[in-house]
Amino acid sequence: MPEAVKLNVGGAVNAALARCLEEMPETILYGEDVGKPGGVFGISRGLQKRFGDRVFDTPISETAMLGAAVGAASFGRRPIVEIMWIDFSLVALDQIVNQAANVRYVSEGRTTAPLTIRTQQGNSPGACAQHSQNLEALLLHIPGIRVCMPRTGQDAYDLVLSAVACEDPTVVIENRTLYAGAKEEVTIGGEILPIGGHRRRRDGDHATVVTWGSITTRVLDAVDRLAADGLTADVLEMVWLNPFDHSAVLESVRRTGRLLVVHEAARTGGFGAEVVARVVESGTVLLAPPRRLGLNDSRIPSAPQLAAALIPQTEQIASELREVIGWTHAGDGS
Amino acid sequence: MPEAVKLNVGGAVNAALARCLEEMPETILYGEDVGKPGGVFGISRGLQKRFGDRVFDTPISETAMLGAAVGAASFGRRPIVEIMWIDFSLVALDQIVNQAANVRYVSEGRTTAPLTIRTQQGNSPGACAQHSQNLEALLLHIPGIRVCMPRTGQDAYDLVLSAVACEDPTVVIENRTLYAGAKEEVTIGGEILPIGGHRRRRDGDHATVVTWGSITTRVLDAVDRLAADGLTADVLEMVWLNPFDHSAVLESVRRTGRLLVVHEAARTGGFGAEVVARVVESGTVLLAPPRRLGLNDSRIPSAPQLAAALIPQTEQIASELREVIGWTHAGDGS
Amino acid sequence: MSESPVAVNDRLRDLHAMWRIRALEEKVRDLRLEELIVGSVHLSNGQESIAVAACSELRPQDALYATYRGHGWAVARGVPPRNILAELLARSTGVNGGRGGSAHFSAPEFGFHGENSIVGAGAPTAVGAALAARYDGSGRVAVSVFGDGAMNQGAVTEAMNFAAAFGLGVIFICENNRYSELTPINDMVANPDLSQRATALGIPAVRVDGNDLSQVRTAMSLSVASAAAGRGPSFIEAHTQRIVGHYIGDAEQYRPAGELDADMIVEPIARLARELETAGVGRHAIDRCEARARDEIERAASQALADPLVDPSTAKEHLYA
Amino acid sequence: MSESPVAVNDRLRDLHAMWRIRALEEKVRDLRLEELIVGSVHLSNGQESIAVAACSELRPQDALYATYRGHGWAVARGVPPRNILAELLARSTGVNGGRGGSAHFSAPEFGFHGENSIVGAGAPTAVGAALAARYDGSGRVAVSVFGDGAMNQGAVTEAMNFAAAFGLGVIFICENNRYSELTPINDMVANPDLSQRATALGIPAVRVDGNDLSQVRTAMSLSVASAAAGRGPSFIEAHTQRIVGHYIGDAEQYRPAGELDADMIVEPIARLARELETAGVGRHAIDRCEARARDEIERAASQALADPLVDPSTAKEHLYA
Ligand SMILES: Cc1ncc(C[n+]2csc(CCOP(=O)(O)OP(=O)(O)O)c2C)c(N)n1
Ligand SMILES: Cc1ncc(C[n+]2csc(CCOP(=O)(O)OP(=O)(O)O)c2C)c(N)n1
Ligand SMILES: [Mg+2]
Ligand SMILES: [Mg+2]
Repeated sequence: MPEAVKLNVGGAVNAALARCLEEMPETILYGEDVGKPGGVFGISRGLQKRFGDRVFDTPISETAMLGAAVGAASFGRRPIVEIMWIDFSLVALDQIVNQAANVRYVSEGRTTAPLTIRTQQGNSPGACAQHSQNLEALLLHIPGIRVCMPRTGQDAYDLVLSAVACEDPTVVIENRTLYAGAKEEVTIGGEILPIGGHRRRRDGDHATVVTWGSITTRVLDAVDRLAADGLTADVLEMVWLNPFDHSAVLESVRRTGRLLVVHEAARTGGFGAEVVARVVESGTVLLAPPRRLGLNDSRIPSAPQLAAALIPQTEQIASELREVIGWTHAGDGS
Repeated sequence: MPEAVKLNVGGAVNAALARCLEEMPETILYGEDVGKPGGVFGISRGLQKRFGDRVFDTPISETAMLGAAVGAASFGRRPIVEIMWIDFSLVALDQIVNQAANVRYVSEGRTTAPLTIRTQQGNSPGACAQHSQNLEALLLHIPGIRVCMPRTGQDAYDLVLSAVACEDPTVVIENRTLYAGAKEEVTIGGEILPIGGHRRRRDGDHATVVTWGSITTRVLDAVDRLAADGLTADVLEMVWLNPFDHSAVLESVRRTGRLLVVHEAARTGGFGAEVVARVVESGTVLLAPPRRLGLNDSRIPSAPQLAAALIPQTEQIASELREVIGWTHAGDGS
Repeated sequence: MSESPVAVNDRLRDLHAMWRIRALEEKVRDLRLEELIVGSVHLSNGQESIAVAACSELRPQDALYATYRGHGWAVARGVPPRNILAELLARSTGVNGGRGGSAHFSAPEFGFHGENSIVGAGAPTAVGAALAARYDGSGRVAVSVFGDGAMNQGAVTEAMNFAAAFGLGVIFICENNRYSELTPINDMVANPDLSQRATALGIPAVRVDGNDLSQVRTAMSLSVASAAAGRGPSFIEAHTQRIVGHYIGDAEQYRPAGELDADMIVEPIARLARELETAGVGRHAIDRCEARARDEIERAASQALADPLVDPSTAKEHLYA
Repeated sequence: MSESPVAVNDRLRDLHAMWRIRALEEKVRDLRLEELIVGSVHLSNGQESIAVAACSELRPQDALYATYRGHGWAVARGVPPRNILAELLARSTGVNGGRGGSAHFSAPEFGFHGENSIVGAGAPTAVGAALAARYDGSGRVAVSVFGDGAMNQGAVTEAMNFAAAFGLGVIFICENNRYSELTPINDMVANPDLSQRATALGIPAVRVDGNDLSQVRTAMSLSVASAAAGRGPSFIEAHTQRIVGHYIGDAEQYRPAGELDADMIVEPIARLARELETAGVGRHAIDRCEARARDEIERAASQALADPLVDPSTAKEHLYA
């Protein structure tokens, strides 16, 4: 039975993992420092004590960890693997792309890989270039892999459960800057939702803002600033990136006629391009050219003020949104 | 002094490598089976004999190969590394993204990595899912890495030289189905071109087709079929993907008002989305919604007829182009 | 005739088992040359003894992971030749309906959990099958097969250490055929004894003559018993030779003069036939092993060729659940 | 007093060299706690002897590659503390103008070719520096430093084999501080003797007490001589202890009771100070090593804090040539 409790995001993930381990006896949970120490972010705290050897530490061997998940999943386990930083997945991407994503298709459905990779990404002040990247676009180009990105405590809880329950290999991309935030009310113990869908965070008339991940908070701040001037926008937080709810985006853009996509990942080749492409391919008539905001195509410097100059900030999002709303197609009769 | 010789694509790459080794004493060339056997595709045939220990075989250790290139490049060598299939780069992507792409930026220019990775990609009949992917979009989302994709013998020759001469880490993505094609006239020994630019393969009025890689051949066939009906299109083959000549695309689309992007890589999250997004962001008024064609978002099956059902074929490209040209914005006054 | 009839029969059975693989591989080569099969195929001619001996020690619940050079392992595991050939011929009766192909097919219902065309990448997956056994009470033993060259791929060390650290029941079989594609392994390592790498990770390791079925069997039977009893992983380096090219069309210029001739004498089918003859077994009985195998494969190929081609309209199926 | 004055002076110099690192690390911790430095920092307190002894055997042309726990190695290599601190403080005088930060800075002009925050990833790069030496006649020796945990990352095995196969002049130094972040290495391997992995690859390997400067020096001097003479790679497993958390804020609950107390006795600064006292060296001379180091670091920190912050308008520079 559903119950409302006060949890921060880290606590919500912990609660979701505990429920998975409790209700799905086939789950196993592992990763570097995940077992005895309870994770470098404390996300799996207490779980090894409670669930014994279904929760364990691993060597620093991401390839072995992920490959083992593929193998164990094909034999009825439901592995939940923590990759501490998404940047580290690059030492083992083969196991995600060439192995996990392939098995079901290539075996004509005889072998499946219902595994979940929990990882986290993004910049935090002072983090180095190798601990700062937003790499969801790499995974979103790989058919066969599901991807979601929770931000709130409730979504963190719900999405982990949906991911683990899902029969496809699924990557849950969290964000370490959110784990230790303020506690919010989170309903736990409710129904496990199917994968997919989005969250409408604001309703508005003048534009549609599509976003995902922790930068959504800045987007909401930016949109709220514009409200003072009577400008309002739909804000769609795409908690599921694969499957991606393109129809929700289309429905909104058809109404507002204007589109801004914001992500923390590098702008060029980011998934924002796909969102824009789908909208314009649909033939939806836009009142202004769509825009994208993302990392200003750079490696990520450690100095916080340098990183801040490259990653979209609230003010920049607000001014970009103002421009999208203020713009009218010159020479466009419509 | 420039000289015209008859070479197939493989021969053209071989000639380019020979010239690099000849004229740039700091180049070294290595990879699995690259030295003594001259490469599994014969691309480096004869080079070890000619250049001695500057050309050598390596263990099956892509991570070590690429890492060694980063280190050697920072000490004045100019490594040219062959990664036999781009699919295999996924066991070592860390060395490309977290190492090679980072060093210059993170060191404030003190350390550089002028290395070249030669690889090849794409499906060929009967190839398995792990030997068929087109992964350029992954690299094109990574700031700090240059990427090009030759198709003709002349481009294969020229681009390898430009890549090796370039001071940035550069990935040359070739295609094994082209290596052993018919010999064409290739001018060798000419000036080494700077990186960047595109090739205009057809001139037309009714649409712009942007494409890259071996599928360009199908695009050209498709466009030529339409010519019978009096429909013509600009075909821009983007031999350089980073830097990408967006302004050439814009200039053409401004004239034709219609855009089709074709690549062999998966459609969703492919670089076609970026091309489309840039065009529409520019405010260019299109007469029809832009379109993209790519792999129909799937893993790649070995059976040739299954693969052919997923990868754009000439007929499909032609009909898509017809639709782009035939379409007019309903309810659009312009 | 010094051997017991039972022993002779067992050895004839082995010879037949090896011939089934050899006949299949030769058929694959023919079909490839006729372009009825397209794309790259990697044959295991000369290495049959390892697959036959190793699989003879496995139980149905055990899970085997091979490489792209895996046709022989599939046959040894009991996958019907017709369905293997159908897979290579892109028929709907193929073990994976043509999606896997020569280099990446699987037949889990026979304990054949797949080829893998990324060198070394199957080792971690096999570790996962053993990891699952820790929880499911199956007593499953996982077998990871790879080549000498794969030892230099980081994934293999990671997998071996992972299995060693947790005492998982994985048997790592390194088929050392002296070459990685076109390059001699001894040029790519400083220490040619690859088994020492396993030892250093705390894994019991042996080197055996892979052409000697009994050596492989002994090593396997100890390894299976040990893994099934929860005593952790083992490593078997089996020396062998591939008596065909790495791929069809391989000019094999890397071979020193005389090497192939020497290999043809020690390769396991020639060797076992010679041993049987020495033991007094009649030529007819020996030849029948080949003939029966060739017959079976011929029939399998005819069936597979008569089977319907896979239907392109199904191309999008099975990507997601 | 049994030691010669020269020997005593050398040891006081070592003590001072270690104190320079310790003082820097303690300053970094203070600045981090004051939030003048932001983000994750990894200190090397307790491990200073390895860096000091190893670097004392290196020549200017040699290339050292460290991990995120690399401040001490940078200091030992001669990188000025002011520029290190400025880097961590995001000042324009930082060795990389703030782009590298605590965990990923480099100062190639001092032979310090960078930290690396991907576990194991620096080893292949170091191999490349040695590979370059094969052609440039520099006699350069490359040094790759990593932790015990990094041994389980495939990149390290690949790098070691690559160096071994080609006889490249790389010295692999494994700082075995018993933990990988919060997890004991001995829980993550079946064979705790990590050096055997190098031996198995054909690399001469030794295990030394990393707290003993002379053991490290001897191993290094042999390794440098061997590499410089073209005799290939070496491996040194140096046992050590980190007497602070993995990161600042690490609650260190993974430590067994009493471990840290024991470590505080054997850690190299306490140990050398004690040895010097036993050898009859006066307390004043010993204390002066610390005082001088702290003075220098205080001055360096003041300077760095007074240096201008990096200019955000330069954020896009240096991505491409
Ligand atoms: C990661 C990766 N790198 C390279 C290749 C190309 N490749 C295919 S087979 C092979 C040689 C493997 O040699 P070995 O492990 O000895 O196995 P064998 O082919 O001799 O059975 C190589 C390099 C690959 N498939 N995957
Ligand atoms: C590929 C990769 N995986 C995981 C991490 C996270 N991580 C950072 S330090 C560390 C522990 C490393 O332990 P060890 O090699 O013993 O070095 P130490 O920190 O003890 O110096 C881990 C797991 C990483 N940075 N890179
Ligand atoms: Mg081999
Ligand atoms: Mg350690």
